[in-house]
Formats: sequence, structure tokens, C-alpha cells
Amino acid sequence: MFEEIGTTEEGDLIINVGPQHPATHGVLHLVLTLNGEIIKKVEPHLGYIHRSIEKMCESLSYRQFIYVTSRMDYLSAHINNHACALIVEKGLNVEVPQRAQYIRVIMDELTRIASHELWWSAMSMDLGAFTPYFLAFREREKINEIMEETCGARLTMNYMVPGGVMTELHPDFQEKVKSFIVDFKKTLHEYDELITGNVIFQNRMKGVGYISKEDVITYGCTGPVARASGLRSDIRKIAPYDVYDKVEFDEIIETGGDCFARYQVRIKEMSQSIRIIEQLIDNIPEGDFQAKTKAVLKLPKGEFYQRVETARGELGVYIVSEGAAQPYKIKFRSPGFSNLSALDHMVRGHKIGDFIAAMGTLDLVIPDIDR
Amino acid sequence: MTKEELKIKITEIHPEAIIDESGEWLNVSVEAAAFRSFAEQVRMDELDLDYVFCLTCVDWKTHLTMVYHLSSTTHRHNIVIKVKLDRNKPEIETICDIWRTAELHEREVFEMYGVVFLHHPDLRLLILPDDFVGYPMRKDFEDPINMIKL
Amino acid sequence: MFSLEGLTNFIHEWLNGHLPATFALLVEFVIVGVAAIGLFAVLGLGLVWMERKVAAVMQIRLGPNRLGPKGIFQTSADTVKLIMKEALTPSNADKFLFNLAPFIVIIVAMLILVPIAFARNFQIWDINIGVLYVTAVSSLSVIGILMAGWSSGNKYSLLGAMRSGAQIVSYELSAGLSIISIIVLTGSLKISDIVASQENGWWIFKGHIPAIIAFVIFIIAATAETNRAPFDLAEAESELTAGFHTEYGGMKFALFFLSEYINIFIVCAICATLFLGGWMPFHIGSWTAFNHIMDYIPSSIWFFGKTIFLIFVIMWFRWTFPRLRVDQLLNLEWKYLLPISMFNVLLMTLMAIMGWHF
Amino acid sequence: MNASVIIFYCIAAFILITGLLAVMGRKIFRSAIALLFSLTGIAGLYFWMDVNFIAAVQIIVYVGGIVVLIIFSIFLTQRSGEEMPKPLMKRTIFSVLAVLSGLGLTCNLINQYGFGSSSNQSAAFKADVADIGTQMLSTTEHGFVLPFELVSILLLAALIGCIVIAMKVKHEEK
Repeated sequence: MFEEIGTTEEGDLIINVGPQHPATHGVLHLVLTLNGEIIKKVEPHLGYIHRSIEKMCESLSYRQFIYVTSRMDYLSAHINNHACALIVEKGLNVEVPQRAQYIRVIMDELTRIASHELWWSAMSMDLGAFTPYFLAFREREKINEIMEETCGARLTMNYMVPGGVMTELHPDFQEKVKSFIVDFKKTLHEYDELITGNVIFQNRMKGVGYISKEDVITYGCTGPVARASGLRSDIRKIAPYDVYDKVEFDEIIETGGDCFARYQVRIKEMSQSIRIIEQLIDNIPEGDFQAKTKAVLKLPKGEFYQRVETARGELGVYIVSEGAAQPYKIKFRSPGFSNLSALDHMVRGHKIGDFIAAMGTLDLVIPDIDR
Repeated sequence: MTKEELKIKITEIHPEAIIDESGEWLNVSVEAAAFRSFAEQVRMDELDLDYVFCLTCVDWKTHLTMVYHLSSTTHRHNIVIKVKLDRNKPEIETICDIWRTAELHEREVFEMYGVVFLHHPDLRLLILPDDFVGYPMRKDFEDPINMIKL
Repeated sequence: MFSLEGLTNFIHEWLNGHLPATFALLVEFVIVGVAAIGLFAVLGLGLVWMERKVAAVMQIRLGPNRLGPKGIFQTSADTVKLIMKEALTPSNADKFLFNLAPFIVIIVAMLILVPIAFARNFQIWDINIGVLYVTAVSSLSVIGILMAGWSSGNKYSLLGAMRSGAQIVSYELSAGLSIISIIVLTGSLKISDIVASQENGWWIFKGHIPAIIAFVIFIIAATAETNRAPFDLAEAESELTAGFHTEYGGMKFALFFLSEYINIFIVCAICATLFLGGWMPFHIGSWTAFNHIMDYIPSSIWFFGKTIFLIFVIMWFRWTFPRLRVDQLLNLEWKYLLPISMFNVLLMTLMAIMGWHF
Repeated sequence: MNASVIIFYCIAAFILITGLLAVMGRKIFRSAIALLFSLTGIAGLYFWMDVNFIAAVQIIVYVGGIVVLIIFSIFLTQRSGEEMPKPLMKRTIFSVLAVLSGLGLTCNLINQYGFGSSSNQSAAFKADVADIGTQMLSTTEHGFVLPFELVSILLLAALIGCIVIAMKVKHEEK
């Protein structure tokens, strides 16, 4: 792939964005064909941090493989684990206690907020604004502290187990989450004042990286990218899991289809997550935090599929079981992989700056693409 | 559309399809030769399966099976299409001109399982290095240096 | 009263008393050269430290705080590090031009320092075309950037250099026009005359709205000409990694870095001279008592105070705004700033002819 | 020989050497840079002669404007880094002849009129910026208002022509 560096026969410039580039937030390698500043083609070259998690999972037991998935989309580690826990429960027909379901959903939403905050800061930095990075990290730190107290880890929490959650909540959990909600509602406003209303920012975002609803479907984009183009794609609404069918929240739909719409979807989703947490945090029922399961789990022979909504979109786990203690075949349908495929379509004919903006609003996490 | 309606519809399109109702969604097994026209029909017809949300391959040691999870964003029904392939010479028509998302997914399957997608516009290695030999996700893949057996 | 004027006169007289005129002149050359280089070093270190502290305050963090009180020696330590680093030259670079470019940039920055009046009667050369000289010489700095970008043999650098060239060449126009609109009022290009003309009030107050418009345009154009955010497209690190200086390391990079800060200082000094009276204290018309009290503050403090305030404003931009896109940048100049400043010059001329200013 | 003369010869040598480099160089970008230095040297010569205004204009127009334009057009061409092919023999001979005839003409002129004394020269150059401005716009016998306006109309025409050429033809959009 490296002999492609240089110029094409038509005299177009070929440059490599990545694998080490400030805007790729990881080891993503994109080959850009440029005519001056205009982008003619974007071609991804993946695999720099491919760890073959799917192959690895084939030799791990149903309890173990969940922990590996924290390393896929490390910003939605909880939600990845949640998907795996759900599919094992589905295979074994385990009834998860209400308390565990509540805790899982609260944790998911906290993760979603933390992930969106990191996206907000990193995207602003791609656009050349540095201050948001620190503002968002201030809030994200609070979530990380809450996570650390309960799960013992800040990034790869591994809190979900088949049948519930691993441990009891920390006694301060509810109080801390509530104080976080109060603070966060104020800061969300601050974000808008600093970036959303800025003229330069709006000019950089509006009309850039447009993708229509039809293209979103055919490219398989999910999550905020799809919802910004007007496609209802929230798995929490389409196929609710745990207590998502009991809480009230809006699926944010924008019809712009451009970078600004994607930006708005994520910003508004943060307040919806707050809304979900507010409904649940005071009503966590008493009871077990984990259902009783056997020591060695064995899924019955068959195929299982579970979809969840991560911060980036639809994560699907597909397991083929032969009745053994390990999955025969496992496949993670990661949201980033499909979203990335739409990048070329989004930025053709745009300028390099727009490419950076579009890539920022796709919210790519490279281990999620490479797995 | 319910499972029953789907079943009737699919039988109309392709009478030879073997339909399995045991799983969560309808499993439709099609032979490789008929796959392409079947895919075109389920995309276009009133089934309107416009969204491929998962595309992968399973290595059964004796043969390979392509697994396509399809969904409709308007009707919200899902089906699973399975195509059995010869393990020594796995070849199947591409669907990446019907569903654009399949382009990268098919490249991934191509390098991991060795399935050749006919008429794919750009079938190259996506994740693995250019000089890589072998199909890592196949069950008999051996790499004594990098693989640790548990 | 503490003043730098006395110091220069004293040195001049002492040297002429003890040495023949030619040697006295030579010694003065050396003193001026050393002083300019010293000022460079101090400004570079000070402004980088200031940038970090301003950024830290805006980003709710502490900034450098280990080396010395409030971390003021941090930048010196960084300089030592940069000097010690190996100066790499890429293999496919045009080595001669690659190594020449940072020096061009820094020499140009040094040359612009010549006509700036740092305090009352404290100036290297009160050249009779002062402001024009600054505009002329500053147009040379783009050459250094173009050379650096081209000779690196790196496409990111080339793109950065192209962007930077287009940007500096365009923004020179509106910067020049807003300078001209003040020249219309002063009637002289000489820095000392410009400062003297503001004895009864600064032009930004005396010149009404046109002067304020010119001031705003000049600040925007100055930010763009120095390649600072939100106009830092030439080095846009998320797009072009580091633009024209991607391949530079060690001291060669430090020279680019230094010249960026010196250029900021210079444009802010010019801005302060044109609009805020340079070293002239804050005077209001004929309020002699008030003016006299103001005169007690040394002129150098007035000059540096105003300049540092303007530098702070430019830093404030950097830590608040996102970056523009390259076509938006050129649109802003050619479709908005240039027509406005052209109209502004006409307005200013009308005002000067009719005598509407104070 | 005093310091002023030494400086003059230094500047003159600099101009000549960089000028030669600009002509002889095989790398087009380097030639452009050498040309730049040559033009800057001429500006330096003007500064030495104490005609600051002309010097500043020299830098703005030639260095800041024309050379930047040349460099830009070099950037837009391909293979600006490679050496250019050797010029044809015929061309070399003709350019040497042209240079020699130019040299002969200059020598002839200097022989006939000679250098004026330096004191007279500096007196003749006492041109203030204000005087230049007045002269430019004066309508008296030796005023320059007519050529000045003619040149500006010419430039305006060139400017409009450029805009017309560069203007995008808007495609009919759906």
C-alpha cells in the first residue's frame, strides 16, 4: 500500500493521513487523493491495531469473552459489555433482576455522556478550538470518578456479567450521580455558548459532509450519523433491552444530514441521557444485583444475535454456538466500521478542512473499526 | 410484516429457498448461484430490505456459510440469508452495488475467510498487510509465532 | 524621571567623547545589535510563557508552574532542550534552502524591529518612511515560509506553504489600507511624527468610527498575517500536521517559533503606535493637569503596556475560536474586509478634508 | 576608499552574484530564490543611496509581489524539484551575445558621461515622500498626473481581465 504515495497519472496529489496524524485520534490510515485542496477520493487502510478479538473470543469462555470487548470501543466499554451479557442471557434464558437492569441502564447512559463529551472535545480540537478539550474533560472526570468507585476502573470497566452486574453499587453512587446531573445541566449550556453559537464554527459545519437518508441506509450508518439524516435508528427504541422500554426519552432526529446536524444530535442526546438517568436514579429497586447462574456457562446449539445502541451507533453481536463452553464463531458488527465507509461519499469534492470536520463528526474510535 | 407473511413472500420470490423458523428471525438458505438475483429481489420488492446490518462468514470446517443479516428501515422486519459455499473454492456474487455498506464488509470477509466476491470493484486486503498469506479466521489457520492457544 | 531617552543620550555622548566618530558609530552598531538580539530572546521567552499562562487560565488549568516562580523559567528550559536537539534534514529536502528558510524568517523579523519606537526618543532608526518600511519588509517573511514549505519535500508542508502564501499576500492589502487610513490623518509615514500627532489624544478616539473600523480590520489582518488562530491554516495541526514546519526540529524549529512571537509583537507594536499612540501617555485634549499626571508614567511602560494588551487580545482569539477553512479565509478578506477597508479609507479622507476629527 | 564605498561594492557584488545564480541555476525554484535575493539587493542599494521610498516600493512590488507570484506558479507546475534540461547550444550563444552587447552599451554610456561625484548625487536624490506624491498628482508642465492615470487605467483593465478569466462559469444546477 505504500507505493501509492506520490502523484497519480492525472497529476493529483496523494497524501497519507495517518497512521500517525493529529486528526485521526488513533492509528487510522486514510489515503487522500487531492486536486489542490479538493478531495477526490478517500481510501481507508485499516489493521494497525487489529487484535483479532473475534478469533480470540473463540477460545474464551462465555464469562471471559465479555472483558475482551471492553477493548473494542473503549469509550463505550460498558455498552459493549452490556451487549455481550445480554446475548449470553438470551442464550441461557436467564431472568435478570430488576435492580441489575436499572444499574446497567444508568451505567450505559453515563458512558454515553462520557463518550459524547470526549467526541465534543476532540472534534473541537480538530476544528482548531483548543479550550473545549479541557472543559469537556472536567465533566468527564466526574463520570470517571463515579465509575472508578463502583467498578474499580475508569475506562475498561468490565462491570457487566451474564445475569446482572458484578458488584453492589458504591454507597455514594446515587448522591454523586445526582450532583453530577445538576452540574452537567449548567455546563451543557456553557458548551453551546463557547462553540455551538460561534459563527466560524457554524460556517465550518453547515452544509459540510452532507449525506442523505437513502445513502445513510445503504452505507449502513447508524447512531447519531443516521439520526442526523432523519433515519430512526435508535436500537433503544426499535428493540428495547433491559428497562429502556420503561423510561421516557426522545430519539433525537435531525434532517440536515450535514456535520452540524450530527453535532446537534450528539449534544441533544446528552440531555436525553440525563433525562433517562433522572428517571431511574431514585427508583433503583432493592434486590439482587445478579441472577444465579452456573459456574460454567454453555449456550445451547444455535445462533444468537443481539443489538445495542452504543454511543457511536448499533453494535451487533452474532454468536454461533455448538453447545460448548466457548462460542464456535463470534462476530461483532461495529458501528464505526460502517460509518467509516460513508466518509468517502461525504467528503468528495470538499476541501481538506471539511474532511477533518466530517471525520470529527463521525466520531471514529479506531479499535472499534479494527477490532 | 410478520414471520408468516415474510415466509410466504420469500417462497413466492424463490421457491427453492429453505426456510428455518427456529431462531429469532427467519433464516433463509439460498444456493450460491441463485443468491444474486434473490438479493436483488428482496431489496427491490415490497420486502424492502434496504439495510444490511451484519455480513459475515462461518467456517464449518467442511464448508463455509455466508451469513447476511438484512433489515428493513421502513417495515422493521429482519431476515437472515445463508449461502453455503465450497470451502476449497469459495465464490459468491458481490452485493456491494445493492448495499454500499457491503463493500468494506466483503473485503474483510475476503481476507479473513478467503471468500472471493465476484464483480467486487476493489477486492484487496483491507486489514492485513499486503504480503500476508492465509485466512486467519478459518478454523485451521495456524500461526505458531503470534497465536497463543489456551 | 526614569526614561530610556537619558540612557541613549548618555551612551552616545560618552562614546563620542572617548572614541573617534567612526568607532563610536561602530560600537553603537554593536550595542544596538546585541540589544536587538537580547530583546528577541527576552520577548520570545516572555511571550511563550505568557501564551501558556493565558491558555491555562482560559482552560481552567495551572499551566507551567514548576521551574521558578509561576513557572517563568519553563520556556528557558524548553529553549535549552531545543538547542540540544539534533537538527535533522530530511533526505529528499533541498538542503540549502531548507536550512536557509528559518534564518530568512528570523532576519526579516529582526529587520522590522528597526523603526519601532519603544519609548520617547528610543528608536533604532527613525526612517522617514517608517510604516511603509514595515509593510514592505514584512512582505518578505512569506518568502521564508514558502521556501520552508517547498524545500521540505513534504506534501503537508507544500500545502501549508501554499495556504500561507495566499493568506499573507491577501491580508497584506487590508492591513495596508487600514494603515493608510491613519496615515491620511497624520500626513506622515514617520513613526515619530505619527506618535507626536497623538499628543492630544489617541487616533482611535480622535478618529471616530472610521478609526475604530480600521483598528478592528487591522487586528484581524494582523492575526492572519502572523498565521495565528483562527487563521492558522498554514500550520493547522489537525489538517496538515504542522504545515510548513512539519519537517523542522530543534533550533531550526525554534527559530520559526520565535519569529512567530516576534511577529506578533511587531504587529501589535505597530497597531499600538498607529491607533493607541505608541509610547504617548493617555492624553485628553487640553486637560493639562490630567495630561501632566499621565506623563509621570514612563513612556516605555505605556508602549509595552499597550502592546502586551494587544498581544493578549490576539492570544484570546487563539484560545477561543475554531479555525477557518481556506476558502472562508479568502472570502473574508476579498469579499468583506477589503471592500470595507477601501470604503473606510474614503470615509477617512473625507473626514480629514472636512476636519471632522478632533 | 571609505566605508560607504565598501558597502556599495559589497551590495553590487551581491546583486551580480545572485543575478548570475538566477540565470545559471538548473533548479527552477532555486533560481527564483536567487532572483529574489538579487531584487532585495537592489532595494538595499536604494537604501544605501538614501532613497528610502523607492527602496520600500522595490521590495513591495518586486519582492513581495512579483517573486511571490513566480514562486506560486512554480508550485503549481509539476516536478519543480528536479533539474531542468540543459539549454540548447544555440540559445546559450545568443544569450551570451545579448549579455555582451548589453555590457558594451553600458560601458559606452559610462565612458561618455562618467560617474557623477557622490556629493552631487546625494543632493539630487533628496526626494521626500511628500514631494513624490505632489509630483505624481501635479498638472503642471513636469507633472506626472497623466502617465499616472494612464497606468492606473491599464492596471484596472488588467485586473478586470483577470477576474473575467478566473470567473467560474456557473453550471446549471438541478
